[in-house]
Order: sequence, then structure tokens, then C-alpha cells
Amino acid sequence: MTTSVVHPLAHGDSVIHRIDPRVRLLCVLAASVCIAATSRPGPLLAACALAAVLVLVARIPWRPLWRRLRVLNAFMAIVLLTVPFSMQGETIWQAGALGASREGLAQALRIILTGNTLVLLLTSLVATIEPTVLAHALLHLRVPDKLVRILMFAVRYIDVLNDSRLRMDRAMKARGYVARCNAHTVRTSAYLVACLLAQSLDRAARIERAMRCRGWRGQFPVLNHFHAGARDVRFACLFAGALAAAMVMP
Amino acid sequence: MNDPAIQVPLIRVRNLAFRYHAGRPLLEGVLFELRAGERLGVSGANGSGKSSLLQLLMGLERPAAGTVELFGHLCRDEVDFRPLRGRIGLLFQDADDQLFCPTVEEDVAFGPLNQGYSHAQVRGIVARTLADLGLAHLAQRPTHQLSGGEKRAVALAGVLAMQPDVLLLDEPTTCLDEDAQARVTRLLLGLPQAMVIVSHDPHFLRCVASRTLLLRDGALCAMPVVRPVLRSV
Amino acid sequence: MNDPAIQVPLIRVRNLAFRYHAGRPLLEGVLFELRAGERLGVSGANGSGKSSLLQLLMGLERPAAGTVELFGHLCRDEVDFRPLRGRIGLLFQDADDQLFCPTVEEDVAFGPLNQGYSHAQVRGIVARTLADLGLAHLAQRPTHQLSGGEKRAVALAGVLAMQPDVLLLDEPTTCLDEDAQARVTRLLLGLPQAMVIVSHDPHFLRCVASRTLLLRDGALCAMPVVRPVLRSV
Amino acid sequence: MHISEGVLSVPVLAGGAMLAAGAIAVGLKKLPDERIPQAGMLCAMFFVASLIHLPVGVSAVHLVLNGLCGVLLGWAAFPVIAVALLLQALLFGFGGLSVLGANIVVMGVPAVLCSCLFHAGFSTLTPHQAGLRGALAGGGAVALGIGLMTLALWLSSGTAYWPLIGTVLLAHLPVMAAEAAVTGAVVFLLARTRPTLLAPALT
Repeated sequence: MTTSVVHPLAHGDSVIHRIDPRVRLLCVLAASVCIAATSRPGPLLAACALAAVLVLVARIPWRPLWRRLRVLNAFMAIVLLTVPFSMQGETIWQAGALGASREGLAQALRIILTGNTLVLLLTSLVATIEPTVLAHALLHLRVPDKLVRILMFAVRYIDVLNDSRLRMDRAMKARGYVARCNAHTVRTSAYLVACLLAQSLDRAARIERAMRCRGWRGQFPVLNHFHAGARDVRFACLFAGALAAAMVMP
Repeated sequence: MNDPAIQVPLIRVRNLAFRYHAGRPLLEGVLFELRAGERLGVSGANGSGKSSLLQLLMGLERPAAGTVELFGHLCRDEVDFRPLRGRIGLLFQDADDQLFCPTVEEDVAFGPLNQGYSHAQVRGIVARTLADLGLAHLAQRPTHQLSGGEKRAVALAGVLAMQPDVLLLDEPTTCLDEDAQARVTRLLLGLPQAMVIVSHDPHFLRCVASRTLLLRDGALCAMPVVRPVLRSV
Repeated sequence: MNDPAIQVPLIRVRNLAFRYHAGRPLLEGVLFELRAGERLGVSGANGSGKSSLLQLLMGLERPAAGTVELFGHLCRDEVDFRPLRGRIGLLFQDADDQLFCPTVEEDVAFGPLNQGYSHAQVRGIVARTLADLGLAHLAQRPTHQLSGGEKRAVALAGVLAMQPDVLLLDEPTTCLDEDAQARVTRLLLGLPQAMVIVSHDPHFLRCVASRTLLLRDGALCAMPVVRPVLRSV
Repeated sequence: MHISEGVLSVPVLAGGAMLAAGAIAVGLKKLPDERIPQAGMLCAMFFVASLIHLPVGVSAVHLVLNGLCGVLLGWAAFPVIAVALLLQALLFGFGGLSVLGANIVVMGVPAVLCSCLFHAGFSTLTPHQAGLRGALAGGGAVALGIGLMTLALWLSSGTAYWPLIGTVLLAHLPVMAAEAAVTGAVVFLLARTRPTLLAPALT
């Protein structure tokens, strides 16, 4: 019954998967800054196309991709329904007292385009990194050691705790529990959370002992190192070129 | 508890198949019936699919093929299983998964509350169930402080409080020391319900089951003839 | 690994007593010695204090009374135990507690790196240890994706990488399926270290231990005489 | 309780990122090395708890528990929330990298504030009082979070986002109720069965 929550998208060997994770992270960061800072439709459309190409190259399965885009675009639907009507400007469509403005519509479309582009980029370049590898990459990018250790522990134990949650979930269902909007459900959820909390703290205490048994003195040694090669540099140059080209679009 | 007029089997399973997401088939063509008063033992090696079989009977896993009929009702979906879950009690292999309420009393009350009894009725049921199993002294104890054997007994109380017609027991004696095992065995022998008892301990199954099947290569078959061997305990 | 000239016992425990914060005494007057080459099995019921005994030997719990001597050094405090922890390896009951590093390689390297070996040396130790246990193919795997048996084996590798003189094993086969159990048993039989092996499975202890003691009522005593009974397998 | 990618303006994104970085630095400083496994486990636990859904009317809300996070972790809630949000962005696509800083502030600031208020004079609390405070912390953390979200949206676009902000507010009312109820019940339970967990150990 173990279904892992913590697994990278597309356990694949696409070109993207083979690029140094540090390079991919830096590419997404640079692109995020550029895309967030631009407001003209040309560059946004070009960047969105670039992100879509990367998603195709990384061979992201459509089901998780669709799930992500659905989460984002449920919110974007609200943006599209509110922003055109609340922004001042040239009215292009009148519905009773409400008028949609051209500027508002443009703003809403800009938000939708930006959001989708950034999510596609994150999905293709970063979500395809094995989480433990990502942690190491962050360590090499000078993210504080303690923060990365918290990430490593979390990645390590999310599945352990989640399996436990799923087993308790089944045991509850087997005893006729159905989540409803009532006090019994609130109390039951609280029991579940308290159980998970107690389990995680007990395990943390045992882990701390296991670490002491193996001579831990307060520092976490690092063994793995990354080596960026010619392919990674080529990818970075290509990505930078494409991004720059997108940004100068009319 | 069982209406003697009912002639249909309590559980009827036909050609049941099951596999994990992308794994090899774990069960294939499982076929059996459970009738009132029977205690069906299911033996088999670790990983042979014994636990999965019980989960399928409760509708907690979905079969790849085949049908499960409970009390004469064909059950396909969550909606079909839900109203019948109170009539079938499943005892989980690891009592810790089942005991998530802070105190014994609250845990035993969980099932009856889900069945919609009033708080006063539930209090009565809890007191009676705990007394029947000789656990009344544990009522106020936090569940996480119980010993292994006590946990198993309280988990059983939580299942019995729902007054099920059938019990599904997943390795009810595993990880228990001999005293606790003997105690659980006595408890089970004193219950009127029909049971499916899954265990990898053939000795225990001979003590409690009225007939025993072996789960091997994904299917249920008759137990091979017992060949006695000299073995020290 | 053991200097044959050393005549002192590797572990000498005298009158050890232990209790949880406000609980009844769990251990009282525990007394034993472990000598080089010995494999001491410790049997006992659930909750009899077997795990606590191992934790006391590692200095992870503090005794209420009595003494622990490791390699001839009397150990009272964290300061006494710390330099000796590399020489005693404890395999935890739940491998998930012990495998806290993101990848197998890093987890096996954790101990040697703490012992102050250089990165090059550690890489050698890790490769050798994994190869010895037939686990070399797992080196790059994230620990959270291993199977139960693999986890136990990798946890053992992490302990062995520190090149200990003594191994303390807490229920090394519990919750493993039969294949994995056989595998772990073979692994243990192939190791040169002296061991204290805690288990509630008398059959397993007979396979691996050179002598076995029973932990009952807080004290270690000789195993009761084996009385062979007719029992089918 | 995530702000989506694409909505906030660049200055707000940058401000959020800087505030978050500072707060995480403080949180890490207050987190001793030997507590890192505990912080990591709690991070995993809050991630897993966010997979628990409660039905509200026709829809469902998932637990956020940032109030409880603050009560248990104090300032260390910042790095823990940061990691949990990063993982949610990577594994589920909630939020994203550019709004990560802003989202950390939206969840973390209420957590730390709630922790301060909750622990004021804690030693004298009965389980019921603790539970009540827990409920206030849970509901209050969400309310404060919505406040900060509103501020971020308003700073990004002024009055143009008012209807959007109104919709977001409405959508979070059931979350607030669910959080207050669950956090209150959890804290009551902990105060009853494991009171030591509620001691401000990590502040």
C-alpha cells in the first residue's frame, strides 16, 4: 500500500534529467526574475512557448502536469472573472452596472500567462530533480546547511509518516468513519494529527540517539559533489539565449 | 446475531484478482465462501497477499477482477461497502494503526459513534464491551501506554463494539509474547461471530479455525496434509 | 579486529537496574559478560526490557543502579561512552530510525566521517562495506525508496562501516519476510564480531547465538531446558 | 493558503523574499544543531497533515496548521514552513519559486505571533484553557495570514484587486473555522496526554 508522495516527476532520462541540477535551478531563478519583471505580451508569450517546449523535452506525464495546471488555473479563473471588472480603463464589454476594461482584461491575461509560464518552468526543470539530489544541489548553492538538513529529514520521513497516516485512515474507514462537516470529524482529525505528531516526535528522539551511536558531534558531513560539464554549460547558454530572445520580443 | 433464516453465505468471493499499482499480480482467481458459525483460517507465507485479501473484503483496496459479495449484496464501490462495514469488523495487523484515540474508552466508542448511536447508548456499549473482554480496568488509560497484548485486546474491543456479524483478523497474535497469545486465543474462542483468520502460524490456526486454507501463488487451496515433525518450542 | 592479548571481557555488566521515569523497575540486578567471539542471544517477552538493556550498554539510557564496563573502561557518563561508541555498533529495531541520510552511500559514510577519516578513505570504506554485504548496487539509491529487507541490510552496513568490535542487534529479523530473514541470518553468521542479539524468536536465536539467556522479571537467567514437543512446521 | 505565481508585483516579491530570508536566518539561529532531526520530522508531519482534508459544505479544505506549527516551534517555524512550502511547490505545484518568499511570510509571521501569544503565561493553563488558546492560535494564524495576503495583493496592484481579494477572503473563511477547531482540539489533547510537548522548547 506504499505509494510514495516524494518522487520526482518523470523518473526519466530525458535530456533535461541529465543536466546538472544546480544549472537547472539557476536557470529557473533567472527566468523567474525576467518573467516576473516583464509586462509586455510578446516576451510573455515567447517565454510561455519556451516553457512548454521544455515540458515536452522533459517528457512530463500529462496527468500530474494537468493536476498542477488545474490547481493554478482554478485561481486564474477567479482572476479572469474579477480583474477586468475592477480595473479602470476603456470599457470593452458592459454587463449591467459592471464594465470590463481593456486594461483589466490585459492585466488578467498577463497574470494568467505569467503564472502558467512559471509553473511550467518549475515543473520541467526543477520538479524533475530527485528531491535528495535537489537538497545536495541547494547545499552546493550556499543555501544554509541547517535549512538543507531540515529538507533532507523531511524528504526522508514524509513517506514513512504518510504510510502511517494512510494505514490509520483505512482503520478508521473500516470502522465506518466517513468525514462529514461535524464535531465528530473535527475531533477525529485532531486525534489523527495528534497521533502523527506524537509519532514524529518519538521518532525524532530515536533518530537523535541513532546519530549519537554513530559518533555524531553536531555537524553533518557531505560526501557528494557535483561536476558541471560541457553539456551543462551548453544547456545554460542555450537557455540564456532563448530567454534573452524571448525578452526582446516586440 | 446472525438470522438463522439467512441461507446466503456471509461472504462469497469469486475469481478475485489483485495487484499493486505496477507490480506482479498478488492474488489471482481467489474463490471462497464463509458461512455463519465458520472460522476460516487463511495460512500463507509473508507477502503472499493475506492482508490484501482482508482489505479487499472490506473494500479498502480495489480488485483488478472478480467479485465480493457481503451478506448477499454484490459490493463494487465505496458506496456499496460503506453501509456494510459495521457488520464486518477488521482487526488490523498492527494495533497501533487502529488505536488512534487518546484513551481506551474513546477508541472503543469510535465505531459505535460512526454508526450513529447516541452518546448515552455509546457509553453503555463501551462499558459492556470492555467488561465482556475483561478490560474494564483499562477504560481511562491512554492508548499509547498499553502493552502489546493490551493494545491487541483493546483493538478487538473497538471492533466488537460495532456488533459485527463477521470478524476479519489479520495476524491477531503476531509480535505478541506467549502469554498474550494465549489470552487472545481464549478471547477469540469465546466469540460467536464467523471469522476469517489470517496467520502464518499454523499451530495457532489449528487452535482456533474450523477449517484452514492455504494462500499460495495467489490462490487459495486446501492445506497440504500435516506431516508432524519433531520440533522444540 | 580483537587483540587476542586482551583478556578483559568486551562488555561487563554488574547489577544493572533501570526504570522509566515514574514506572515500575524494568531491569534489576542484570549481570553478564561478553567475551571476544561470543554471540550472546537475549530472549524475553515483549516489554521485558530487552531493548532498554541495549540502550543502557550504549549509554543512551542512564541506569538507576549498577555499572557498565566496555573494553575494561568503566562508563558512567556521555563523556565515557562517546569515544567507545565507534567500537560498539547498535542496530536499531526499526531501520527507519537509523537510516536518516538521504542516500545509501551517505548513510554508510556517516559513521566513518564522524570518526575523522578523510573523504577518500571514507569512499573506500563505503565501497568495501557495501560490496562485502552484496549491496553495492544500492549505493546511489535514496534511502526512503528501499524495501524493508534492504533497509535492514543497509542499516547493518552503516554500523559495520565503523569497524566495531562488538555488535548489539535489536530484533534484527522482526517484520522481515522469510527470504529477508534468511538473508540477514546468513549475513550475521558471516561476521567475526562478538554480538549481543536480542530477539523474541527462539528459533532464530538457536541459529545464530552461541549461548542464550532469558530476560525475565528484570533479570537475566539461563534459558529453561528445551523440551521437544511434537509440532508441525 | 498559497499565493499563486504571476499575481504579485516585482517589488512585493522581492520584499517578501528578503523578509523570508531574514526570518529564516533568525529561526535557524534559534534552532540548536541537535534539534534539527526534530525540526525535520515536524516538517514532514506538517507536510503530511496538509494531505488531510475536511469536508466543508460541498467542497473540502485541507489542513494548514501553521498556528500549531508556531505553538510547537516558535521562531524555528520559519525554516520548517519554508521547507514545507518548497516541497509543496515541487511535488504538487502549489505556489512556486518566485512567490516562495511571500508565501513563507504569509504563513510564518502569523505562526510566530501565535506562538508568542499562546505561550504567554502557559504554565498556569488548564487543558481547556490551552485548547481555547490553541483554537485562537489556529484560527488567528489563518486570519492573520489572509491579512498579509491581502496586503501583498494590495501593494501589488492597489484597488484593482479588491474583488479578487474579497473572493480569496471568502474562500478562506471555512479554512479559518476548520483550523480553529482542529488546532484547538489538538492542543487540548496534547495538554491532556502529553503536556511536555507544549512547553515552548524550541523558542
